[in-house]
Amino acid sequence: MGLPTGRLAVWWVVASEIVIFGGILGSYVMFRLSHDSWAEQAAVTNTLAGAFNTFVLLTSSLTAVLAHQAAERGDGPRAARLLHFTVLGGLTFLIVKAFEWTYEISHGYTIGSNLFWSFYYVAAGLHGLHVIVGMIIMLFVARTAKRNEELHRVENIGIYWHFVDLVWIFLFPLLYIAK
Amino acid sequence: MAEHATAHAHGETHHTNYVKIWAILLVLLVVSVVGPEFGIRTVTLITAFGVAIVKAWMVAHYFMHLNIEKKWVVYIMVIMLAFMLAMVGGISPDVLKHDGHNWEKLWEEPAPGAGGGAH
Amino acid sequence: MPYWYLQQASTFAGDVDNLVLLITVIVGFWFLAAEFIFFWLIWRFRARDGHKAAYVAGETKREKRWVSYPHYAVLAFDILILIFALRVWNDIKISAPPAEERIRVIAQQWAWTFVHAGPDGVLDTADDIRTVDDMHVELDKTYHFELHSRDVVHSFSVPVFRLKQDAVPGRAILGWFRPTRTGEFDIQCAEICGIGHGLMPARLIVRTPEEHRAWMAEASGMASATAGTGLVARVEGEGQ
Amino acid sequence: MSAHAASHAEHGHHEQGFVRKYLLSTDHKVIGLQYLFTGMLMALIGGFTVYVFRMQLAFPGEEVPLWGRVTAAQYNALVTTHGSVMIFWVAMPVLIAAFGNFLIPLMLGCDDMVFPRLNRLSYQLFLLSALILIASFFVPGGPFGGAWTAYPPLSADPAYNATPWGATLWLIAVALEFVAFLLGGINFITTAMNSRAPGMKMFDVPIVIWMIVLASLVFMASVGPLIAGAIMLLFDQRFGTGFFNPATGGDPVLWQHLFWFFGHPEVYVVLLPALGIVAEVMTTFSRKKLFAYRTVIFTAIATSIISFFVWAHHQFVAGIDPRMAGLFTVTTLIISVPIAEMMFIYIATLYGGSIRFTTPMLWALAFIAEFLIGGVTGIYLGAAGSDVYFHDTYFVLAHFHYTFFPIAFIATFAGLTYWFPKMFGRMMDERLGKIHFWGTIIAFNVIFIPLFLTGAGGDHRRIFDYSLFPELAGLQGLRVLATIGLLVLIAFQPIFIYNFINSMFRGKVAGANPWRANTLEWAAPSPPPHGNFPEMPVVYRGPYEYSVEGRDEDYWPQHVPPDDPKRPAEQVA
Repeated sequence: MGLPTGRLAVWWVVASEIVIFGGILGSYVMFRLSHDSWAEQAAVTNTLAGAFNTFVLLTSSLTAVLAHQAAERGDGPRAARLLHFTVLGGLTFLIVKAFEWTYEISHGYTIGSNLFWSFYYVAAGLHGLHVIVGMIIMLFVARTAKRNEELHRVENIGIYWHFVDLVWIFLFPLLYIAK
Repeated sequence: MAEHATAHAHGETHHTNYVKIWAILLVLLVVSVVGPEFGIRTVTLITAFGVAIVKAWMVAHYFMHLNIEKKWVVYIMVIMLAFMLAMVGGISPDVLKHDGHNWEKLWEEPAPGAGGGAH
Repeated sequence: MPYWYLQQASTFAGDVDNLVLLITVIVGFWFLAAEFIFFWLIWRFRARDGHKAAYVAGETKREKRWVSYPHYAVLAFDILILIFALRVWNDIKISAPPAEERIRVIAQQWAWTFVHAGPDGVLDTADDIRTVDDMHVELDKTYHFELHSRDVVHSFSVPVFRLKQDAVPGRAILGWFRPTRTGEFDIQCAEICGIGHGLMPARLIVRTPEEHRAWMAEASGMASATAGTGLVARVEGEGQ
Repeated sequence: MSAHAASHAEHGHHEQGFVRKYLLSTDHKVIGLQYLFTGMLMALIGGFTVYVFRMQLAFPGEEVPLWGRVTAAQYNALVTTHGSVMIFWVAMPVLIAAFGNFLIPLMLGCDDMVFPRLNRLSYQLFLLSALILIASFFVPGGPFGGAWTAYPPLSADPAYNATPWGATLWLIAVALEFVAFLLGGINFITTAMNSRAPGMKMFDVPIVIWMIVLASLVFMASVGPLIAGAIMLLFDQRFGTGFFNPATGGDPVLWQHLFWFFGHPEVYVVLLPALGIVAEVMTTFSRKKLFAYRTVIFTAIATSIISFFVWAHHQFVAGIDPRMAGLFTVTTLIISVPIAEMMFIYIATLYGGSIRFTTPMLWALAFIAEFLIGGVTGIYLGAAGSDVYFHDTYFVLAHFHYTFFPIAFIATFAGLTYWFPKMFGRMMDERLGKIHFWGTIIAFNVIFIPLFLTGAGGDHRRIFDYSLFPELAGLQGLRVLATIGLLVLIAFQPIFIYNFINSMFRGKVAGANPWRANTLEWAAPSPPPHGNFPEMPVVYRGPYEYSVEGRDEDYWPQHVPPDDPKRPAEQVA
């Protein structure tokens, strides 16, 4: 069908991830619209931390796409460098998340406090898991890219990373902004 | 020219200015954070979710290269989303609503556990 | 057919059975026709010496007729079944006649509690009669029932009424029935609800108005005696 | 295709040990057989559980040989295990994974899946999930007993289900199994899209491959919400959340929707590969071109799409809004149109054929005959008005066994007996095969026709002892009859197992193409070596060119060049 095999497979991964996140976010939206009181809970979340994390992920997406551009030009080492930046972005994201969660849990907003917090931790946790997986794969891809090998993988992991970014773009308003 | 072997099948080089896209995304991010500060429900919805959709579209379009990807890839993704919308549409009469024809939910809104009830 | 085995004891039991009969006639005909043609083809085109199979692609309109016409017929009969099925469904679950009396059914692991309106015919008054595992109703009286569950999903199933409705915790679900036959019938739980799912039978007792009044008089006297016992008291606390 | 050359070089030159060759292999054929044997072993577990609880139903309270007295908790656990095992660990691995892995590269004319190591990972995850499920039998509280649908709050709270560990392990096993099949599905789809032999166009792909790929797509698009739901249920069970608990504002009906949004398409996930197998077998042994090949594919696609919009017919009386139930009745009856058309096409394929009653053909024909019963009884349940009565009775049970048994067993036997020569290079014994066929088919009908009647008579499902229901005492004779049918059915299975194992080592040696069939797998030697084809085949025509006019041979393999019409397939291989 005219697509390189690796990229084709990544698109199918993305397709199956869409329905997984669709299931959990769809459930969240339905509950959210039927529980007005969740607005008060959502007010507790730190919008600035969420916004900063959005910024971090958007920036890491930029480096991922620039890495792809470099790979297309055949510049493996540059692609690897940019991928490392992307991993750094993922790491920053996770660290900010860790601080947020520590703060919230220490103030008693745990996963069992209320359904809003259950969704908050489960949805963001599932997303965080995808960030971690993406980072690990990206380190492998960067290692081969550095040697100018398997450069098509740079694009494939990029597509996955952008998808993770996309999920966060929706999680951010759903969990942080709507109050 | 070797890199073109790994580039897209159609061999078209694209000149999207990624940094510009990124800058626009950041502006949109600021809009989505500032918008809800006015406290007007409609403005909040548009700035939070309308802008999120625009951001998502931009990331998918330019960063994931759906603009130059095979069209059917876009269709697959749209179909997956459409299935999810259909699912939510089929579920919401039961889950989203508090009562319906011949049934109602009995639970009271649990008292907001400010500070959490877990201790 | 259900009525080979089970009496019809509610106004809509006959409608359900008629729908079943209609479906049986329609799909039965098509099923037998399909199986007959199928076995005839198998017999007719069995391998014989000197016979070579024909080359039929089935791509031309003329050939496709053989499958497209029957499938238009399937569509047409589907619509016919649909009309009757939705009418029966509407009668049972959507539009109920006005209630003459209300009854509350509370399911829990693994018993049924029935709150009858009592002599005054109004629920949630002092003379309500609570019974465990038997439901007492009057012949030819339209009841609206209110279904609750205290723990897991149960299902209130009265085969002679052809009635079934899941009891979902956290929801009150309304339904109706109008008994048309006196006697004692069985009520089952139709949704797996834990270890005692099979041990959750209840009895439905339909009486004539006079007998029903006599039962109420007797039960009202007993109600004060049983009010303090464990199960009823527990349900009492949560019933509303 | 450079990956192909690389894998050749990698595997060609050294002898592998048993573990490397059979347990850690990345060869699609070995992985396919791993799935097959795992599925068959799980079928023994599923079969044993049904034996125990059917015995309990026929002779309540008596000691069941090999088990003992059945308690209510055990009964629920046995029913749950039977349902989950037969669907998730037998039908899915055998129909999709075993046949998919074995057939896709062979029938597409390539040397392996595009991601062999992903394929191996998929099997290992699947094996792990099976082991976790089996482990749940030995934890405190015993295995999960809340039915394969696992409705919360029963499944969410140990206070209700009394199986604190069993419920969690069951859930983890099912979720892992889903992930395994997602990985496998991505591999299948990608392989079918990118690795076809030169010359093989979209409409030259055999129906069974189309069906497996479509099934993988349906699975992929439907399972996501349930994976999300399983995560939520897991947190409900173990981490104190209340997604499905009304006391905290959750909703048990949400799980039912998420489950059936997957659960109904799942029926088609296993049905489509079964239909594909039947198409291959029927065309080969009636020496006929498949009637309206493209229409089969279009009806399969239509069925797949509609299957996403019918799920709530499992919940008509589950407390959903009754007006929505009306809507879902309409969609449910509509889905009968493409499926009926497909059945008509299969029947029409026989017209003008020259039918050979080999064992695989008998199974394939039996599939159509029996599946029709399952199909038409579905109308009673899809029509909301009659489902009020039939819901959760034995009528439902008999209906879906008339669909699932043909899918998971009849079609599987058709496929196994048909591709056995390709898998092991030897023929199965025809006489034993036919004895096994008639014993199984007759016994199968003896089991389930009585259960239609007990269902119509008011027997509800999952009740471990009917002696508490005096009205239902008259149905005991039918229950005993069904159990006798089951015992007969089980008694006939050792014949198959003996035939299978014996033929593996002592069967008549089969050539490359014993059935004189057209598709590419028959161009490879039997059994195919690592890399499948000595020389990669090129495709010249569609897969069902049987009895083409003007040719001596009544078959015309896909890879035989048109300029040499008389060359039989054996010489190529």
